[in-house]
Amino acid sequence: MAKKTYRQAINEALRQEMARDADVVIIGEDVAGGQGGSAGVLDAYGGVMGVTKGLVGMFGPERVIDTPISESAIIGMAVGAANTGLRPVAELMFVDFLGVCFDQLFNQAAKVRYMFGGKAKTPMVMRSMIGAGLCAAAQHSQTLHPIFTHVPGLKVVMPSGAYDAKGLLIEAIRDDDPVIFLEHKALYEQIEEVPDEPYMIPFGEANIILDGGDVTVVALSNMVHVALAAARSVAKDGVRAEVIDPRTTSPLDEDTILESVAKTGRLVIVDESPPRCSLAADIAALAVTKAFRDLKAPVEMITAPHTPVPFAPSLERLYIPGADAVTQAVRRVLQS
Amino acid sequence: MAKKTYRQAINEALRQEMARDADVVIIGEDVAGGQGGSAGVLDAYGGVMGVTKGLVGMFGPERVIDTPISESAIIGMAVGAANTGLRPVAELMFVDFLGVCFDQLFNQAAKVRYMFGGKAKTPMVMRSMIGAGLCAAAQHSQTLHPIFTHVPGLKVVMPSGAYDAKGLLIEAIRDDDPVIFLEHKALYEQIEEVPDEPYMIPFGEANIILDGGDVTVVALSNMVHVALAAARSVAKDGVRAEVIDPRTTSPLDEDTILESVAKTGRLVIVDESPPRCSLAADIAALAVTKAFRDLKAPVEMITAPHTPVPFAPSLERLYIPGADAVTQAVRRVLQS
Amino acid sequence: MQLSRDDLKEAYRRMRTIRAFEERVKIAFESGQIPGFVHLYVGQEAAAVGVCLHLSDADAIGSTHRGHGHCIAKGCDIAGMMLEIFGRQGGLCGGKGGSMHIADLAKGMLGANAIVGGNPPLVIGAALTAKTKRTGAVAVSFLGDGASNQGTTFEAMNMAVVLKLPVVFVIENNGYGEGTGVSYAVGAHDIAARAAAFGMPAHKVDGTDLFAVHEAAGDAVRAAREGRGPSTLELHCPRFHGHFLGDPQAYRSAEELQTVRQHDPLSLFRIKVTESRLLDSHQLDAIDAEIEAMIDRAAAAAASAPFPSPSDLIKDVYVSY
Amino acid sequence: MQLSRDDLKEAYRRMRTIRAFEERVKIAFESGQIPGFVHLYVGQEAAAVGVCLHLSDADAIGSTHRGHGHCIAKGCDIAGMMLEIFGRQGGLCGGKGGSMHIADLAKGMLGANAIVGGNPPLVIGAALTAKTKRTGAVAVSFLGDGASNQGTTFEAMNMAVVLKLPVVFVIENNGYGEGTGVSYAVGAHDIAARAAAFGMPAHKVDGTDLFAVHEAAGDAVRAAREGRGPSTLELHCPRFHGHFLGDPQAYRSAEELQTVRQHDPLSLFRIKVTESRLLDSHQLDAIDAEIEAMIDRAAAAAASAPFPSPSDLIKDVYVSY
Ligand SMILES: Cc1ncc(C[n+]2csc(CCOP(=O)(O)OP(=O)(O)O)c2C)c(N)n1
Ligand SMILES: Cc1ncc(C[n+]2csc(CCOP(=O)(O)OP(=O)(O)O)c2C)c(N)n1
Ligand SMILES: [Mg+2]
Ligand SMILES: [Mg+2]
Repeated sequence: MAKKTYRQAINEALRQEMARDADVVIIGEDVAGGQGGSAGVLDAYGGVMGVTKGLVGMFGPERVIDTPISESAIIGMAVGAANTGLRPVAELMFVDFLGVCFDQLFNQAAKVRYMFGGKAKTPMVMRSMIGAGLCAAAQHSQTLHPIFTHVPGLKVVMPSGAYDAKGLLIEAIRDDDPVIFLEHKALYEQIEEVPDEPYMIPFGEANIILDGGDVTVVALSNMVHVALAAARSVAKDGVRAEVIDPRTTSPLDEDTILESVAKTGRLVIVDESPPRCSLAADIAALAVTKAFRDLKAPVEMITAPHTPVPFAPSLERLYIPGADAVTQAVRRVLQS
Repeated sequence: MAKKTYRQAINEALRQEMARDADVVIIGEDVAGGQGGSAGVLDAYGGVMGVTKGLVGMFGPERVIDTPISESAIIGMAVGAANTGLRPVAELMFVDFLGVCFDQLFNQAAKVRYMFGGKAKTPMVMRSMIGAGLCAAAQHSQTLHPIFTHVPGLKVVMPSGAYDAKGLLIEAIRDDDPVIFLEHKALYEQIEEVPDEPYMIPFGEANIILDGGDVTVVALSNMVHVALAAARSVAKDGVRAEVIDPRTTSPLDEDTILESVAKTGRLVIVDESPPRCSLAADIAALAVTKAFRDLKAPVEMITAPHTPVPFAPSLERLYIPGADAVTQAVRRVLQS
Repeated sequence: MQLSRDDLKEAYRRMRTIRAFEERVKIAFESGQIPGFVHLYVGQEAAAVGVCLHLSDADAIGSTHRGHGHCIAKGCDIAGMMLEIFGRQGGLCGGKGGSMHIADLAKGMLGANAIVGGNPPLVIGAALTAKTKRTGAVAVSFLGDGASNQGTTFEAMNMAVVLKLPVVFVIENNGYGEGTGVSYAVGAHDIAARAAAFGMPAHKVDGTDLFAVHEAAGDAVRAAREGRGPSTLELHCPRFHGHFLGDPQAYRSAEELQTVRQHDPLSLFRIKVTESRLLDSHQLDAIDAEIEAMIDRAAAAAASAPFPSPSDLIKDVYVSY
Repeated sequence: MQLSRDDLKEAYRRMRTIRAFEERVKIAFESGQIPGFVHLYVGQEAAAVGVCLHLSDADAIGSTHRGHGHCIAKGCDIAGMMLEIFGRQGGLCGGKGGSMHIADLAKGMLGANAIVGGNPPLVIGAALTAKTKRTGAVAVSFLGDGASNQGTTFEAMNMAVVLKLPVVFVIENNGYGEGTGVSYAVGAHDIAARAAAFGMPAHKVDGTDLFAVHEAAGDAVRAAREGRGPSTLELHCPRFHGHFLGDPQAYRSAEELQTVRQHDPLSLFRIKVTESRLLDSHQLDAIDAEIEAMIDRAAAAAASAPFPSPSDLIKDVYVSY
């Protein structure tokens, strides 16, 4: 087993699945790069973050398909291709671009199976990049996972590290439903042990990253690392936090969260999106509807504020939920 | 004071505001109707539900602007016009069409003020039609208010009756921020006393429709009527439900809800959208984060299921939260 | 491409089926048997049929809110369609889709679509499958003049040209998008020329003339099948009825409505084939009678079929969850 | 429209300011002083300036991720821009927008826009304001060749024609959208013709030639102002640098990069005005020096300005909430 970055893990999952199944194709802007360029080479980008680098060389431009800047056509094409026999992996470069292609996801991909009485399936993956941290400002730093999670018919995956990224992406590609696979842009350099061979991580199974009996901390994607930092910090005071990474928000592993809350009676949720109708609210609602008698203290939601993402680093740092805020929330629920 | 339908109340608000302020224009598909038709008449539709009927005759086609079927251009044009001195009321015929114009709302309208450091404003209203009940199936029956509510920078209004519709729409038109005004298609024939003169209902002020000390029931838009039916039904058993209609989801009148929960200790939320990352979850989260000590029972969320909206009337009836389900939830929280 | 006598009978059979189906749907809707919104295809029969005669089940089509005609032309089961529109068990989509969402993927019918401009991106996806798997199949996007102004349509056209996909865009110009005339909504007043500017052959054809449609579609489908990329057909074929059932059509003059009826694709077809003695009236009348009976049976069966059962509500959201 | 000597000086001043600004931004970015993404406008100066010379503060423009040039051409404050790009207090947007979201509505600069194809719908809105209020103002949408494939752009073009809005679409064809060539991404290989098919005049112009741009833009702006509706200009103006700062440009050949430098709009301008003796080198050199000093001051001020204060985080989401 070798150490690999999150980027490499995703690349490897794509490579192995494309080698295994000729129906897997990649569609997106500059997923190869260089089409129509004067240098006459492809793979000039391999995705704007280099995630699909090398794949066009292995599988050719008919399977690593560069497109014009037309996201509705990109995503819709993936949906229609999935309905008719391919297993496309479409890339929405930044999740913030959702607004120019949302119909093809929420009214088409998510609904065809139900509307057609179970007679269609849409085995596609939409990979996209989420999150703040690179000062990319309001239109390139959102997470938007609550919007996807709200939509029945979509599955939503948010890997927090390289190991999960590979296993969840292979699962996503082999899954017969439309899967939104959200990669956090601050995680591409994250390194973990990642097996060379293909493996799958089932959806709806949370990862208990840290065992603990005093307080339950639920976090996804990059926030898992914030939660862990907070857990380490309170550990110095002898507080044992249980850190749970649901890994997928739809389906959500309610049982693992509820079992933990049954044990700890205390729940802190860390979520990078703004708070209203958010995943943090969703999990808080889960607790108060299904684990009310277990709760010993108010649930705490540590989220971004109800604002767009600011550009200036001094503000962006404040926007992103931080370990200090989580630490304080943990202390509050313990004192309560 | 005369009795007017929800449709008439909205029409009257538009008419009075257009008469008062020459900067108010209406933009949308068939908001007049008949442009380019062989009959050579306008006002052939007055909106697909007749809500804008008569306005083109009063204000002319330069202020009641029919458009091609190009929602991104419609909404974006309203945003740009609002940034430069008009107060447009754009119509998205069904809220389900959000997917083809979402960018102009969530990345442009909602964010310009913040991104530009407070140096721009976007005094526009997007009117749209929500909800199930007419067997319009999966792509014409959604509510989607949780998506709007999630987005910082938008205000979201959901009138439950004719009186509120007029007052909230006038407020929306005079408001300097982008307002999403959601009309429930099952309510257009709803009748209430509506004053002839213009009046405004401020955002973020809930309406306590029914006073009661036993249980708090929060509902919006068409669900208010479902909640009231349930309240009447439990009243027979001597249960006094407090029915709260927040009227706007963003801003949300947290205080009124929290005060009621402080009094009743019991909370039932009725919401027509699917449950995940929904407004029901949002309000449940509000209770468990800010009123935990007041709660005496688990919060109950009565929502649509995590499915698209089915076509068949037998299924659509089951999809929409009903008074029976709310009644049972009220009983459960009282027994708990 | 010549049409044999059998082809002609088949063409007429499909057109007549559409007509009879729609007329029955109208009656059923007006008597309260059909819930929701219904958009009739009457007047446009030659468009769907003229195109679909070139297609097999392996080829895909994408359709619109006005989709009954496309379904029938593509071979969807009539009884299943009627059940679906009535919202009953046994409907092509189990009663969960309704008029605006009929689909039958086994027949290559990718679905009606209630989002104007919703299908072109999906249809180029079907074309991508054909191209990638080298199946020789083609994909056809049926859309309206109104839909031709939707950004998704333009994107799909450009994408199809860039990737040289085997696709045909069939724009049925019936004069209106709801109550707005095409002469207002299409700034350039020329839909075909706009499509051509995206880099593909594009032709205007009389969409009420089965023969003209068939010939033009033959060329376009052949080009797609042979790897020569996409094309567009703009078919002129006014609708007889309102936008949806219940539309009073205040935007159309009495004269226009009269003229429209003079271009009835079925009458025009009947005159052509009988005058040229390719088919005789008896043959056509026999087809009419046969279809009438079939539609009767379908409507009666639909009216008495059970509604979906409560357990269907939460079924088939996902393959697995 | 003739350019007076003063006009020429002004044109040069703006182009030179853009060039100097961008070169300074590049240095600052590479030394780590500027966070986020930065897209340089170098090579395209004549486009923004040639168009904006026709505009006053009452006219509106919409811009893109590559927006510094448009801001400067439209008269935005240089110090405020630099502060903004550095993410500092006193920036045009208080440090909350950054390079991809600079705006100054008082100058008619509606904002850079980080969504490709995001501005055309907004810009037709500004044009609608002008038309409705009869202000005589025009609105200009600057966009790239890549953005010309976005559905929002097509919709805005059609809408502008339908409503006869006073708008000019200026498509800066710099050869690439990120690492994808326009010859691949635009199926028809002809952006102007595609725009023309929407029903408006559309012309291709050498975007490195200030005089050519100025003349073509003059016609288009005049038509808009006089109520004759929209037009499109496709300006050819290759970018000197990569898509964003840090782009190794593997997709461009060494030859191409060399040729591009031979079409430097500033050098071309200098040669033309000096050879024709409209201006002399000393005058131009003096402008260069003056601008260099101004940029020095702006960059130094930006580098030492305070960052926004924590309380700014939650300010200005709404006018009232
Ligand atoms: C995105 C979207 N916008 C608007 C509508 C409402 N709508 C339904 S059909 C229609 C008119 C469509 O016109 P056209 O494409 O010409 O098709 P036709 O009805 O004439 O067959 C409109 C506006 C919709 N369903 N989807
Ligand atoms: C909707 C959307 N899609 C993709 C991107 C990513 N992106 C940013 S700039 C760019 C290329 C734009 O090309 P062009 O319009 O030619 O402008 P240029 O960069 O050449 O100035 C892309 C793909 C984006 N910002 N927004
Ligand atoms: Mg039409
Ligand atoms: Mg470009």
